[in-house]
Order: sequence, then structure tokens, then C-alpha cells
Amino acid sequence: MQRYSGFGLLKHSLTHHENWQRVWRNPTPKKEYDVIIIGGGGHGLATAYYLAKEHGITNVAVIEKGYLGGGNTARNTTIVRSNYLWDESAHLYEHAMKLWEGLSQDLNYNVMFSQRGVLNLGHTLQDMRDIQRRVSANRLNGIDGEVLDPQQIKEIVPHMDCSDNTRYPIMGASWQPRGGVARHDAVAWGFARGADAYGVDMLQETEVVDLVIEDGAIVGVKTNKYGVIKAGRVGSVVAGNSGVIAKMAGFDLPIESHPLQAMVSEPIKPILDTVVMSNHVHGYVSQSDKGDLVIGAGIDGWNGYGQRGSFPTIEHTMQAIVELFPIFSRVRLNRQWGGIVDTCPDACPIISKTPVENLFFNCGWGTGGFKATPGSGHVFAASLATGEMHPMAKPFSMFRFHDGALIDEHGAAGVAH
Amino acid sequence: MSQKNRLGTGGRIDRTTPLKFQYNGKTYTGFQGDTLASAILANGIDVVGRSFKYSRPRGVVAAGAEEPNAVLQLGATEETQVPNVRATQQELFDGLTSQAVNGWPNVDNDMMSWVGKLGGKMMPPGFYYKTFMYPKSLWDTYESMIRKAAGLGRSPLENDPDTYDKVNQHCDVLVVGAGPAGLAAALTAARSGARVILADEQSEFGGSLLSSKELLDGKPATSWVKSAVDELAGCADVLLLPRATVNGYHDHNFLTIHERLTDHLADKAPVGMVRQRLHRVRAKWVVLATGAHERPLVFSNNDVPGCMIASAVSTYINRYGVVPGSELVLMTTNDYGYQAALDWHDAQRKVVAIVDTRQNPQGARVEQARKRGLNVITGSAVIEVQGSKRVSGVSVATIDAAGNKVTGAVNRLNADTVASSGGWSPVIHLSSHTGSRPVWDDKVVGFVPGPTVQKQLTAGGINGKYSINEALSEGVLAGLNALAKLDLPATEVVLPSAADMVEEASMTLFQIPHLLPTSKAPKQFVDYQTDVTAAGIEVACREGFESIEHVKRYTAMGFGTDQGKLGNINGMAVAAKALNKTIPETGTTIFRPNYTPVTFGAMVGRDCGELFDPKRYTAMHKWHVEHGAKFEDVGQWKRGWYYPKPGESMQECLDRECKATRDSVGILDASTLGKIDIQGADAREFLGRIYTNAWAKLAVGKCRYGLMCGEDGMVFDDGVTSCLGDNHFLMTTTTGGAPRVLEWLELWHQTEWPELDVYFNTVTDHWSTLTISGPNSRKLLSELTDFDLSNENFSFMDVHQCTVAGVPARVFRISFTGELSYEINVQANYGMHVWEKLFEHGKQFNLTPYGTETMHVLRAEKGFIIAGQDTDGSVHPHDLGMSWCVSDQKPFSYVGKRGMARQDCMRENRKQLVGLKTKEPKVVIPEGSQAVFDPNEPIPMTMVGHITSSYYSANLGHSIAMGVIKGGLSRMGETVYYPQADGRVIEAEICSLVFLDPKGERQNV
Amino acid sequence: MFYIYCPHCGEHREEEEFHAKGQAHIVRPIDPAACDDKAWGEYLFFRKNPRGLHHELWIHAAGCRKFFNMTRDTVTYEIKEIYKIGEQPSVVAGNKLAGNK
Amino acid sequence: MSDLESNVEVVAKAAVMNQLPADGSGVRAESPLFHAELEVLAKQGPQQGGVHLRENKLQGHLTLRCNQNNPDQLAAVETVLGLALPIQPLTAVVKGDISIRWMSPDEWLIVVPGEQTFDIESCFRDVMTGHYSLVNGSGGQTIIELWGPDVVSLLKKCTPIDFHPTQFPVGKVVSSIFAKSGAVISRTGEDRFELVIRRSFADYLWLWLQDASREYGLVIEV
Repeated sequence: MQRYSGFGLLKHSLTHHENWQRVWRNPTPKKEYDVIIIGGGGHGLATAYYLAKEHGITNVAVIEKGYLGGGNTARNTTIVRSNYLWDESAHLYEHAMKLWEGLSQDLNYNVMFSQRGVLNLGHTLQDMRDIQRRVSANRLNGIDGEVLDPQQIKEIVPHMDCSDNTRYPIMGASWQPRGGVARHDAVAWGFARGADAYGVDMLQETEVVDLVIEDGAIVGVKTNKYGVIKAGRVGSVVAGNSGVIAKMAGFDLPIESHPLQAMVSEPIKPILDTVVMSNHVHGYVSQSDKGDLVIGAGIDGWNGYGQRGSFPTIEHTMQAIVELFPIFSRVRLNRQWGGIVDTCPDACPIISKTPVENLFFNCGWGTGGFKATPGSGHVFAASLATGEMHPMAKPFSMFRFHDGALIDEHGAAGVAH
Repeated sequence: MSQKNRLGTGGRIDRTTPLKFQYNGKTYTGFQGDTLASAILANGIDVVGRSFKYSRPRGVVAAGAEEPNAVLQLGATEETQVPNVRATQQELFDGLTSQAVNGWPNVDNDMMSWVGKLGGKMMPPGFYYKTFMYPKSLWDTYESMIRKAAGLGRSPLENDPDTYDKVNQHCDVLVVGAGPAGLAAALTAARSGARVILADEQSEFGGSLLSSKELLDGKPATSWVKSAVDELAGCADVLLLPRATVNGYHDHNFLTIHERLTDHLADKAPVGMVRQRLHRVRAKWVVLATGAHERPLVFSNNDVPGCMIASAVSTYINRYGVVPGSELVLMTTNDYGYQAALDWHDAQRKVVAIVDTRQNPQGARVEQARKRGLNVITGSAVIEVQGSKRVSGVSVATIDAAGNKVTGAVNRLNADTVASSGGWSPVIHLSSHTGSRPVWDDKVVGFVPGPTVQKQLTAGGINGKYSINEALSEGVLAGLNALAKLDLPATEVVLPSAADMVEEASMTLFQIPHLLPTSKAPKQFVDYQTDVTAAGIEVACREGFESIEHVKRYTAMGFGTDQGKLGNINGMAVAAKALNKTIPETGTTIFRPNYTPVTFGAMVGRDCGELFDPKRYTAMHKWHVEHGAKFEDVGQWKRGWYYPKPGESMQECLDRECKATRDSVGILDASTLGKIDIQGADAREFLGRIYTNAWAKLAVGKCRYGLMCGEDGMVFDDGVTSCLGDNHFLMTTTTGGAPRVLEWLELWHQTEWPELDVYFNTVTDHWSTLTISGPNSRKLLSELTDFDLSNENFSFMDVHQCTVAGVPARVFRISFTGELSYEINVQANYGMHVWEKLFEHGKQFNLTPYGTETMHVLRAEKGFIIAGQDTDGSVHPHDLGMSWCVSDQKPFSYVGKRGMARQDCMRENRKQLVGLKTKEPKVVIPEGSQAVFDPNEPIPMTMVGHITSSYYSANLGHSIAMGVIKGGLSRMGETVYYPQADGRVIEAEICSLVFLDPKGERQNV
Repeated sequence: MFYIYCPHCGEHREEEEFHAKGQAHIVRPIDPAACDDKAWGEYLFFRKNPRGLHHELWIHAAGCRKFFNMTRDTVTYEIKEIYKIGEQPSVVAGNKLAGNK
Repeated sequence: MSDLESNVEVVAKAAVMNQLPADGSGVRAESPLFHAELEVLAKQGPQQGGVHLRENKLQGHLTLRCNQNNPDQLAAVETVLGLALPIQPLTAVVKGDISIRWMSPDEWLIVVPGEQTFDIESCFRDVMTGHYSLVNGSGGQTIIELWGPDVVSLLKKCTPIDFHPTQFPVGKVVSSIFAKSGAVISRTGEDRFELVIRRSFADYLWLWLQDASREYGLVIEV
């Protein structure tokens, strides 16, 4: 793998950048792999990377029906945080956070992970109880977190309306300084480049059209381009399309796919230096390194695979942003788009064995997928490598919806993020 | 300063109305009818911005929505600042104040340009992914440097003084674009009486006709425009919206139009006027007549000010009377491009050369040029531009027929303006908003709208039909099509016609070859605003970014505020060439709303400030305000939280309210509780199915508390329901849960048990609920009613009807405080009257108003739960120690019964709600605190529960708390620890939830 | 934003007046006690979530407050059919509908 | 049954109660818009404008739920009110000071003079048979009358309903969202509408209507 550095840039500038190597190959698939990962988004690519790096399993293919990182990885609002309420999710997201903190160096690819802090605002007494509860749990779990009062919030976000004159005055916030944002596309590309260097094959524009299941166990996948490709184990990491793969495997999931929308303003000079999220007024915003205000909306209530949501959802979000930041009223909205989020009833993911042997699912991340990317890949890789679920993944079994051992994170995920 | 580029005559400007405006601190003059861009060009201003990455000087390129460079900061005051206004779309008004958004110390001399020049070579696409990683500790420093360069304009720092609103529209046909095709379509539809909306982003209707010299039926095209607009304006069901951009095309033919009502008048909307309006349109049919954007050609240094697209040159000359330079070189791949040179020549400025990339063009316009004696150089191209802040000359060379390489010697020509035309790209943005993929049309050399499920028709330029005659007839056809689909009668529209002109085929060419390979040639810009070059796209492709989405994302192409209107097709062509594919094989990108940026304020409308969300008030709200209440937001309700006296702290106030209630009598406005009237012979059966406890035997005139669970067995609401008649019940719900509970009841009734005879109606707003509570509440009530309030006649959990303060009332003897308590319900129109009468008579009992906080303390003293505070969707009734409220004897398997019998719900050691008493009586455990059994365990600690409610109880003289603890009900007397952020560890003993009057005697007196 | 025909009001209204309530035709087991945890869990949580034709339950929340069913394409978002509670859809995908009621 | 005898007045199976104070009791009634002081504004505010507003307050609001396919019930309604129940969706009927608005296939809003509410309710209880419900909601809502040349323009800012005369003729009634609340909207004349709104939202809607009508001028009448 060609190593990246400032010096390398200088060197390549002398040859007019004509000698950069490909970041990943365009391979011809083998007939059989130890592991096939369906879905070349951030989670799938991270899984492949860690399979190779941590477990020495390099006979791996990632099959992606579009282009790498082209699903929700390319469509989210890039927020990273780990201040989840319940132990199970807190540990998982904190595991991801620790990986984030060294990811650029590990991948030799700058994913621009920017720990500019995440504020979750409270506007009601119950919001504040929930914030206290979550921060208390975070601290005892070793996750950074503080409860701030409006004065302290004002110091961090001087341009937000922290006064008493608003419809829902800000009463306080939780503050995770280690939280922040990352450059979403770079995460997929960095993992892909890293996996490729280990010999992982990434098959783009290749669609899995069926699964090959014999005696209750998966033995391969059928693709539109290359016919059947055999595999020892198969991991499905297809986010909003999980139901489609599950249908091929013959089971239902406790998942519904919904549109989730986001939007950006025109680029403006730096004015917001942290991530601001509000469940109650229902919106969240950060400012990218390019200057765009990156804004996330809530989920639409109906199922949809169209990567489009409802206009009123966007209107409500814009109202929330202007409620928090009245000065943004004259700023202009440049672009809006939608992704497909697969949501579980308890707002927690599924990282699980399935009724089909050797077929594993990693899905149901709802609005919380991006921030988990390295952690999700890491524990899923361990599970695929050993055939046994990683201890951190165990609570996220799809079978929890049978016995009732849910991990209800709605309080932490009331608004999309 | 004079307007050196202004022509003495011509154009649609009013030379008798001069307008002063400021640009970068200097005052200039333009005319009514100018855009800011035309006025800037008229005044000979070359540099209007600096590029994002390389800080290269940039000038005006285009004349409309596609302009990437002339993006300015507007606003005369702090509160009226608007970032990133496209000067080509901003009409000039007197006093307009504008500034370039980049450049230090100013846009003409930008120090950052040195960084761009020196470091530019080290900034290929995606360079930031490859560096700034080592040492890790310096990333924050690197990032703050990167961040400083962010952004174009700036946000205002003061609140917007203007108002915005939204209007919902319905129509038969929405016509987008009022050029020849749109006008023809609108006329056709309107004449049959269809409801038509015609919207156009420009200040005047007419589109390309406004800057055209062509004649229609021998008359100026604009005179036909005027007659068409006049006719439309006279139709009753036609809405004409100029200055209105259709920005988004959403599902089921829902479109949004951003109308700017005052931006052309002044900095701030004149008094009484709305600045901008968002029309939310539901159209039965849509006709997209959005036209096309001209493509510039990609050649070296094609971003030097003075480089423009050819049609923009014509527009400035013909519509604004401005010639944006002195000496023109035109490069074109097609006949249309010639018009710029013809217009330039007709404006009596020098056309240095027309450089046609085609070998032997002979079309009508070509011949016109030759006839005027213009220097037409064929089979050649401008391969490079000289100059930095303004074009000073060009290098022209012959190229091969395919346009792939330079074949001959290079000639230098002096010029200050280079117009280029690479053909036209249909404006297909709206058609792809709803997920329709555009399709490539080789004949058009561009993408045209693809198949769609929307009720959408297209006409004119969007279909690649660019001549006026074609546009007009396509417009009529679209109109007729729409009428046919709408079952409206067809109408006849007689069209004027323009003189036919022989058009020759265009050459399919995007990037002009240079002597050097792209990687070494001077920069050839594809996307000006994001500084994406042809070489950059090649690097991306070389590195394996082969999907066009990857190319886009890796290079940032199309991510500017112009969303790549000029550059996207050129970029795809460059990528296709690099990948050795065709453009359609490379794929297109999907356009998303907005077509052009929309003001946040317009998206928000009037749902901001005071109107952001409804404030719901009870009938006694005014009294609470007048008596100094602090309010708590509960859902949309404003509830009295506590009523501090002057100088009183919150705790002092609560102590007073709590004591007064237990010692004498307090009063609470409980009107916000949800109230649902239930009638029908099966009402009782229904209640039994929806609540966890039994309802079969509740007698008329009695009340009962009930818990409501989801099918998962988890508690989601609670309240008291009363039996008013054998078939008539009144259910109460939590304040926040009322709408959800009503929908829940309807869901079960309508979809699962329609055979049950029962009706539900909300009466939340109908009744005012005045709760008096405390040992003197009976005495107080007896002052206002003749009804026998004795315990024998009116016992606990009774409801009676009587007259209170002259008003018929339903009085419930139920208690959430554990005190003798009456909930007086009167029709809300009389709530205030009764409330005031209670105070008149309550003086002698020190009647004390209390709010939700005191209510919380008093109920916690009694261990009563608040659904939503002591529950969180993960606790069932047994977890709450409320098995007494669950009746598994009922014949019907009530909602939640099976759910709470699942394996995980039955396991040992679930978290259970208990009381908690601190070892230090005065210490109040913060709500939300997590509990541990072992305070010395290292982090991560094993958490065993948390505090749900916690207060200081003035009545008891110590703090009280409720919380869940693993296996808590069997751990009475044990100690748990609550480690705090400040290092304290609060010790507490697990105890019964009932802190006061465990036998419940006080409420039964 | 969808434009939805309310079968009770007899006209199209904006989506803002409605709430989507998930998959239609989920039948409550007649004897919940006879269900094992798996069966009950699937009744509670497991959904078809199809890519394509979907039968779903809606309520005209701001209008007549009546529930009704809708068959909608979850990719193109086209509404194929509206029918009342208790009725069966006439537009169905190739595969069979589980648990009609 | 002592409860029944001594207190809650039970007519058949449901409780009915005269909720109005006795005549001459001097009890002050405060309608939902009482605190907007419309009387003062009517005197002191603008006398000309594109929109006129009046609160038709303290009427009797009765919600009837019954089966439109039950001829006995339909007949009973006609007996009580002298008006046929409008079973055509989205229609309203008016006769004198009594009106009926269709709300849903089994729900109607009957508006009567406030002082007649109890008599009418009692009368219903006497003559109605079968499964039905009748609920007095008079305290929970009020009626706003809006008229004038700009009234449709104003309404289009508030609700997504189509008010074109072909789509919304006189006599039509709809329930819809109104700003961020809801309203029952009926057309009583070419430029004349009535809104039935909920009490707790009245102040919000009053602020909203003032704001949204500013560009037309708002005239308050009593």
C-alpha cells in the first residue's frame, strides 16, 4: 500500500500527481471465499478490514450492489458520540469511539475525526432528568460526560439563543467533549483501502440476488454478475436493505425501513464550533470544515426505500434550527437528501446469528449507524472469524425480540442522529 | 465612477431611474432593471470573488441561476446580512450594499492567493485525506487552520427583522418556467379554464425571449410575451408568480416555490410586507419548461475574469445594455454560440475572433458572422487564456476533428473577454428530485428527463428543443396534453413564429486539448466554485474513484451553491474520457432539492418565535400569570410549576406550598389532564381489555385508578376512570399522554374489536379541573356548595354532581396527594369564576395555590408514580410494585398480559421501583443518579438502577426519593450508593415507597 | 409529501393530516396465553418491511379520526389502493399475505 | 344505588347534566377568547381591512356519535332538531341558530344556542335508541367567524385545504390541521367561513390569525 503523508503529496506534486496508485483494486472474484460480506458501506468495509487485520482472514469478498460507501455512509450527518444510556449500547459505542480516536493513523487515511464535542440539549424537566440519568451512567461506565447549565452552554455556543424568551427555553445539556464529527466518505474509503491492502476483494456494482442455503446453512451467494460465489460464512451488512436479504434467507426481521432526511446550508464562515442536538425541538446541527451547516431531520413514520422523505419533516427541522439559532433565519438551505434507516423497536442494532447457520446479520442501526462504524465492524469481524458472537455483540441478538430482553434506547435516540 | 460598459440605448433597463449601490465599500450607479451582476459589469468591475481552494480571482461567468462566482454578501445592517447571494439573480435597488465574500485584505489583493499559488500543486483532490495525520496530536491545529478557510459569506449575528410565510396552493397545471414553452403551455391550459400557476425565477416573464433579438411574426419577441402575460393575468384561475423559483419537486406532485416579494425593493422588507413566501403546491399536472443552461468549455485558465459563457454575453448586451468588455474572442462548438459575437459586434465593440472547434461550419449564424466581416477561425480552439485579474489574451491552435489534440501552431490573440459555448444542458433538476434517473440523449448531447411516476410533462429546452418555434409548439402540446389528462376541453392557441434558421450540428466537445497533458497543463476548471479541475478529476479516476458519485465526492464537484449547474456535465465527460467510457456509462448524479438555495426563514414561515409551537392554556392561565407562577412545559401545555412569593427561593416556595396543603388546603389547576368520555353498552368490557385491572364491578358514581400497558406489557399511561352511568365512563390520562391514549383506544376499537359498542370523545378542553387538597378542603368546599359533603354521603373515590359557587359541577373525591381531596370539574367557561370564588372563601384557610412541583413532592411522599417519570417504557406493573393493579382473573387476555409474561419480564432481579432514604436526611439525591452496590468498584462500575424522582420533603423534614433497583423489592433496608460527578457518594437505604401515612388515613377522613 | 385519499371523507388530503401506523393486517392472536415467547415476539415486533408493495395502516388523525388501509409502493411511493378496515386489498404482490384478517 | 339517587343524575345509562349556572346567578362566563378582549379591539381597532373576525362564543357544542345506517336514529335526530343529519361526508346543514357539521361517518357536531344545550341533550336522551353517544363539549371549543375579501388568502396560509369554490362550496365542512393546531372549517358564504377550534389552542390561534392577516388588515367585530 502506498503510504500517505504530507511528504508524499510534495513528492507527487513534482510528477503532477500522475503516479498515485489505485486506492483499491477492481478484482475478478474467486470461486470461493472464507467470508463474504454483503454490503460495501462503512460497516461492511470495516468488518472486512478488521477480519483481515485482527484475525488474519484475508480470503474475503465484499459485495456491493452500487459503489463503496454509497448508502447511508454517504448520506448521514457524520456525528460521532458514545454517550448512550444502557450499558450494552454504551460499551459498544465507546468501543467505537476508542477506535475512532486512532482511526486516521491506523488506516493511514485522514478520516478527519474532529472531536469538537456534542451537546444534547434539555428543554423540559423530564429532558433534564433523562440527561442526568444518562450522564451519570456514562460517567460510571468511563465515558466522558458533563451536565451543563445554560450559562455554560452559552460559552460553548455563543450564537445559540439560550435565553428564557424562547418557546422551549434551554434548561441545560449533556456535553460529551470527545464526541464530534468525521468525514463520512473518507471512513468508507479508508477502510476499503486498508482492506484492499490485505487482499480483500471488493466487488462493486455486483448485486446479491439470492442466497445459497443447504441444510439450514448458508454456503454461498448468487450474484447478478458472477453467478454463485461460495463462502464459509456470510455477513449481511446492508442497512436499509436488510429486509430484502432476510427475505432471501426466509425469515422476517424486527425491523422497519424508514426515510431519514438531512440537509446542508450554503457554506458560511465558521460560526458553530460544536455539534448541537435537541430531542425536544427536534433537530440537530453542526458546521462542516467546508462551512456548511449540516442539519439532520427526524424519521418519517412510514416505510420507504426511496431515499426521499416528506417535506413537512424538513420544515419542522428548519423551524427547530431557527428556534435554536434565530440568527440563521437569513442563511439559505442549499441541498437536502434522504437515506434509508432500518430501525428496531428498541432503537438498538442487531448484531446476531440468524436462523440460518453461518449467516450473520449486522443491521438495524436506525439513526445511530455512522458513529458505530469502526466498533460495529470490529465486533462483527470477531464474530464472523470465530463463529461465536463477540461478547459486546451478544446482547444485540435478534432473538431478544422473542424473550423480551430489549435495550430500550429511545430516550437516547428520540431524534435522529 | 461612470458605467463604462453601459450602452447608450437598448436593453430592458430604465435609464431614467439611476440606482446607487455599494460594492466593497465603494459606491456605484446602475439602473432600474439591472441585476447586481449587470450593474457590476456595467461599472467595469472584473473581480467579484476568490476561489475556494486556490484563491484565484474570479469574475462574473453567467447571467442566471448557474452563476458560480459572483456570490456576494448582501446587507446594509447586521440584522439584514445575507450570505452568498448570486449577483446574477439579485435585482438592483437603491442603497443595495454588497461585498465580496473572500479575500484578505480585499478581494483584489488576496494574501491567500500566495498559498494557492505555492501550495496549489500540493492540493490535488482529496489531499486532506492523505495528510495532517502525523503527529496525531497536531490534528486539532491542522483542523483549525483548515476551518479558517471555510465558508463563503457569513451569517448575520443579529435576529432577522423580516417575516416570512407559507401559502398552500392547489392547481390543475403548474407550469415551471415562463419562457416561450412555459408561456405557451400556460396559455393553452388557461384558455380552457384550468387552474394554472405559472412560476418563474426571474423578475419578468419571458425567459430567453427577454434577451433575444429574434422576431416573432416580425415583431420583437417581448411584445408577444407582453400580450401572453396580459391574457394570463386576466384569467380568474391563473396565478402568476414572478421572482418565484420552483425549488423542489416532491412525491405525488407536491412542489415548493420560493417567492421573493421584497428582495428587489430594499434591504429589509417594507413595513407590512412579507419578505419571502413559500408556496406549497399540490398540482394535478406539472409542465416543466425549465429550459437549458449553456455549458462553458473546459480550457486552461478558463476561470480568469473575462471568461464567460456565450449566452451570458448576449444577455448582458441585449437585456441590460451592458457589454462586459472591449475585445471578444468567442469559442464555440455550435451555431448558437455565434449570437454572442454578433451581439458584441452590433454593440460596436471589437470581435477579435470567433474560434469554432468544428472544421467547416456553415450554419445561418455562421454566415451572418462572416457577412459582418468577423474573423471566423475554424477547426481551432482557445487552448489557454492569459491574464490574472482579467483576460489579456488567448492562445488559439488548430485541433483535430475529434477535439482530442492540438494539431497546429499556437497563435496569440489579444482580448479581454473570452466567451465560450460547449452546447446546452437541459435543466432537468426538478424532474430528478423524485428519484427519476435522467437519460442521456446523444442528439441533445445532454441528459433529458427520464421516466417518472409523477404526473409530469416537459416542454422546450428541457427536452433539448432550443429554437423558439420548437419551444412554443412543445409548450402548446404540453398544455393540450395536460388538458386531456384533466378531462378538460382542448383550446386553440395560434402561435407566432420566428424566422427559421439553418442550424448545423454541434460538435460533442467538453474539454479543449492543450499542448501539455491535462496533468501538466495550466488549470482547466470544471467546477469553478469548488475549484475542481480536469486534472483533478483525472487523478480521482486514476486512484480508482470510478463511479461518478465517487468522483463527485472525492473532488467535491457539484457541491457548491450552484450545485454544478455549469460544471457537472463537463466533469462527467472528463471522467468518462479518463475511464475510457461513455458519459451514460459513467452515470449521472441525482439532483436533489433545492434547485437554488432557499432562505431558512422561508422554510420556517411564521412557525418561529412566539408561534414556534402552540402554547396551550387552561381557563385559569391568566390568574397564574398574575400571581407570579413559574411555568413548566408539559407537552404543549403551560402548567403552573410553582408560585414563588417575592424574595422566595424555589425550595422555600415548595416547602411553603407543601406544608400549606398538608396543614390546611392547597389548590392545583389540574385541567390539563387528558379526559376522554366513553359511552356505550360495551364500555365496561372495553376498559377491562385496555386496563390491567378489573372494571366489571365498578359501581355507578365510583372512581378507580387504572394502569395502561402496551402489548409488550410495559406501562405507558395511567389515570382515574369514573363510572358516570352504567354505559358511561370518564377516563383521565396523563397530561402529555392524552392524544396518544385516545388514538390507542380508537386503534383497538376500530381495527380489533369493532363489535364492541363504544364511542370515545375527548373532553379535555371542556372541563376545568380544580383540585383542592388538604384537611380543610371539605370545609372550603362546603362554603361554596349546599351538597352534603360528609364522609358518609360523599366518600373516598366517589363522584357526585353538585353546584359549586353557583356553577353545576362534577366533583371527584380522589386524591393524588394522600390528603382529603376534591377534584372540582366545571365547564371551562366557568373555571375562572369558580377558581376565584374558591380564593375568596379560601383566605380563612390560607388556601395556597400550588403547581406541578409541589404536586410531585406530595405524591412522592405517598409513593404514587408519575407515568413517564418513574416509568420509561421498560417497566411493567410488577416492576413498579403495583401487582395490586393487575387482575389476571379477567376472562379476556387484556392488552399487556401476555407481554409481561415473556421470559425476560419474569426473570429474577429485574429493576423494581422502591423508596430511598438518604443517610444524610437533608441531602437530596439528584434525579437520574445511578446506583451501585459497591462504591469502591473501579470504573466501569456495575449499575443497579437509578433515581426516578427525588425531593426534599418539608412535611417529613428529610429528603425522599423513588428509584429502581435490581431486585429492589426484596432488598428492603439494604444500602445503595449514588456516586456523583463532584466525587460525592450519596448513601441511601432502600425502603417502602410510601413515606407518609402508610395506612392512607388522611384521605379517608 | 403524499396526497392521500381518505375513504371516509371521500377526498384527497395532505399527508400532514394523517399518521402512518405500520403494517396492516396484523392479527392479535386469539389466545395469547397459547403463544410461546417466539410467537408473541413475532406478533409484537417482526414485520414484512417489503421493498415494493406494502399494505399499511393509516389514520386520518386531523380529519375524521378513522383508520384505514393503504397499499403503497415503498420504492416509488405510489399509492395503489385505499381500502377500509375489515376489507381485503385487491392489489397484492406476487407473494402471499401473511395473517390476513 | 345510593350514589345514583343522591348525586349523579343518570338518564338511562348515561349521565346528563345541565352545566350552565342558573339564570341570574351572576356567574361570569369566560369564552376561550375572553382574554383577547375582542370587544375593546372592535371599538378601538381598525374598522377596515381584508379580513373580519368575530367570536361566536358560548354556544352549545354537542358531539353526536351514532349509526348513519340506523333509520330510527336518523329520525330521532330530525325529531329533536328539526334538521336531518347530514350523512353526505363533509357537509353541514344550518337552520336558524342550529347547525350540524359532519365530522366522520359516525360523528356530528351539533351547535345550538348555549342555553338550549341541556334541553336538547335531554330530548335526545328521551328519543334516541340503540347505540349512540352524546357529549357536551361546549366549554372546550369556540367558533371563530372569518369573512372579507382576503379571507381565502388568509386561510391558505393556515391549512392545506383547497378553498377553490369548485372544491369547497358553501355548505362544505372539513376537519384539518390549522397552523400547528386543528380546526373544523366550514364555508358559510362566498367569502365567509367558520372555524371551530379547541379552547386550549385559542390563544395560539388568535396570535397566529393576527400575524397571518397583518398584510390584509384585520377588523374585529362583536
